[in-house]
Amino acid sequence: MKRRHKRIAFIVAGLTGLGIAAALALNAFQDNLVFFFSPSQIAAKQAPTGRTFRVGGLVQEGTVKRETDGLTVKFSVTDTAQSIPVVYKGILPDLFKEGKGCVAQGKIGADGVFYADQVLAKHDENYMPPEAGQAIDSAKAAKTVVDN
Amino acid sequence: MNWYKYASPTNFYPLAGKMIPWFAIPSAILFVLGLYVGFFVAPTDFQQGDAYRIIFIHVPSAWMGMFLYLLMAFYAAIGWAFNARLSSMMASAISITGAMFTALSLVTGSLWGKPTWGTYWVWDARLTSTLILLFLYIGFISLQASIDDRSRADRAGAVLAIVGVINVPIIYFSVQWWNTLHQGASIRLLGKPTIAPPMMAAMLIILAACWLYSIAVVLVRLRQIIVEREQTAAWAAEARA
Amino acid sequence: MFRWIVVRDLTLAWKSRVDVLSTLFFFLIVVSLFPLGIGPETNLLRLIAPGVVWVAALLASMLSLGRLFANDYQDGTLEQLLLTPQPLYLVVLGKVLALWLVSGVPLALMSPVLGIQFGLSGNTLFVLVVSLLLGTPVLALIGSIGAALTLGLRGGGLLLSILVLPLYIPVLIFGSGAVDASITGMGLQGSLSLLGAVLVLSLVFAPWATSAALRISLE
Amino acid sequence: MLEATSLGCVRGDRRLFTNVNFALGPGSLLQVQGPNGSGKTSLLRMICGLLAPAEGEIRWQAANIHSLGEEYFTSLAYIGHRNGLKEELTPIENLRVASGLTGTQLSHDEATIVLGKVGLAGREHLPARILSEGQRRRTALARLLICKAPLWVLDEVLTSLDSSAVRFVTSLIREHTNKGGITVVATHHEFDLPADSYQRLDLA
Repeated sequence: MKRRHKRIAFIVAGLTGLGIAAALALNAFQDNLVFFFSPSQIAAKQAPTGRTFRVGGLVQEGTVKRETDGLTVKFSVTDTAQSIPVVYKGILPDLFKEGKGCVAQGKIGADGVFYADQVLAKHDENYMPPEAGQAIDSAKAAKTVVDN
Repeated sequence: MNWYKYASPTNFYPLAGKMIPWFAIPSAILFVLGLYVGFFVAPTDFQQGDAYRIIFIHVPSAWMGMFLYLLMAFYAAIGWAFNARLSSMMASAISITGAMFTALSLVTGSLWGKPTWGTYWVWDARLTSTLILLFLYIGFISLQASIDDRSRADRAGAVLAIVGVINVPIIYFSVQWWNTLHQGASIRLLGKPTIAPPMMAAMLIILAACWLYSIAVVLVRLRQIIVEREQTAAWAAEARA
Repeated sequence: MFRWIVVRDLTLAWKSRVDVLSTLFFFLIVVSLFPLGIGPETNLLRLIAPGVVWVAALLASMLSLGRLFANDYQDGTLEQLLLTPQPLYLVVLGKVLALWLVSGVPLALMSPVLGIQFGLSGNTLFVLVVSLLLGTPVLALIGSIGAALTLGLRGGGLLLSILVLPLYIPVLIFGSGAVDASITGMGLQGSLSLLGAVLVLSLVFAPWATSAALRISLE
Repeated sequence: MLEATSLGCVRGDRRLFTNVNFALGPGSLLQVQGPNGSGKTSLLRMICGLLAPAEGEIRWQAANIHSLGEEYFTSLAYIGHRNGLKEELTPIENLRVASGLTGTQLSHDEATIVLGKVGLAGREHLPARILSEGQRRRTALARLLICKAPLWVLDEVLTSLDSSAVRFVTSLIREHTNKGGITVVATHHEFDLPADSYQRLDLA
């Protein structure tokens, strides 16, 4: 083979390799290589049972209840389609609020409740002054009312 | 004016010396201005209160960590392909500043993570890949340090730097490809930024300050490297004296 | 010609089989230390098994890299290999293939024995072997870049680990992720696909980078 | 035809030589001489393409050797300071591997015959590690007998050889030159060759 032909063969082989790699990677992204699972995935039994994993989603509005000991908190995590009840004993991060994102790490009990040993707040990439934030929140609330 | 003249380290040395104050002074001014805007003009955030203000250091330093890696790999590659010594020296000079910014972004990130997320560190894709970036910088620096022959050190560093470039897009897109604890980008190439204008202004001013600072520091380090490597040349001995 | 490189390196590995075996013993010992240190908590052992086996595989692969070019460099045969009338890419690929055959493959085949110590089930043992068979060639390929860059340097072994271990992290994540997914009965297709993608990518790029590094180190 | 124009060599901070020129037609020999550290080995490695020249270029059949890539290596046989033998392998195995790597098959019997010619009869089944330095050198030189490369680059090949082996190697080189081959050799040994095909290069 001439050197030029060899070089072309190498380039073709290289591009084929890149194509295969891209196809494999895309295939993988449809699968669950994730930092946390969504409540829908848990409902579909795609999350591991009997061991620690993370669940992520929004803290469902109106579900956060503190026990009388002042430490234990119960709330639900939702991805709007499904939700899962979570029990957590400990200090919550400041940004933990109803309607905001959170990631809880723990195990699912036999009763279907997620017993968390760590709760992290996941905030979004929106940064704005409080007035603007309130305006958007109230707009959302108004929209929810209208939708209902 | 013949620009090629300045591709030679000997000729670049005095030019670099003249350029340094032109970057260092504006950098200092912009830092002060940016921090003032960031801490006194920009409003508190509707969710995070004042804790978000670390963004003004965190985001520019994270960007610099990634940009400087690409820049370092670019200069190293040019130095290797065209046997341009000044370009290779530039790569070595950039590496330390890049490593510093990457470390700074990791530290400020974990200081930010504690009050907002509730933890200093998680092994999500963004954080892990940024840590790998720091390791790549350290690998580049230690590889160059342990090779005595300068020309081999330059080219070996170039190979390593080019191999590591694959990590930069992974860091950048990790928050889109995987669900991570880390939030997405607030300032995107396409689409509206999701950050209020005064906050963005402070961030961009500090980013500009970081760029100018990097240029100034890299030039200082470049001059040191030039003197070190051109030891045999008479002019370098004079410059040192 | 490609065949000759593989045959040559396999013959040499056979002649110095003590070196080859010591890497495998290293793997065996490191993995066996964990159940001894942690105690007979079966659930805990099963939990850490993927990580432990994979980290040990990473370290064993890294140790085996010393043999890849260093001996050839010292006796001058590496120069001769650089002067053979075929692309250096293929020379490197042949040497890496031979290294993988004597280090990665036996390591993968040995892993079920170790997995049993950690109480892994039959299906998971199979996934462990598959993930190691997909992952160890990547370790050899990426490692060859580091081995070529640090050729003949003082403190080369330590430097090699600084250069190579960070680049091994994706393989560790996807490899142990696949085994982990199998233990918890989850889809392991994602991890294995990504491992495959990394393998193909490193097959394309690593020998090229290693060739460049060899030319630089031998100049 | 091997040509070099205004070659320069820099190693580390030191400039070893500048402006080295030569042109070697078929059937000629270039003897490179000079004190230790004058760049003899560097020049030979440049001719092999192992070392990129700091200045100037080397052309083989009018093409820059860098652009020829691995095709150039079909025309080249190099024996360096180090013998390029695997200590663990026997001379026969070493020779067969070396020829396999250049793309030619060498049978066990052919290898035995070649090793007999360089004076290793009876030793061809011992591992190279237990051979004497001279015998290892002879094994390395046996490579020249099995390759068809027109260009030989030999670095200090005559060291640690006894007088009969030196005679053998010099006759080998003369034969190669007579057949139209080109030889570049770094040595202080004088060769008995006609003046028109014998060039000397002194790297002072």
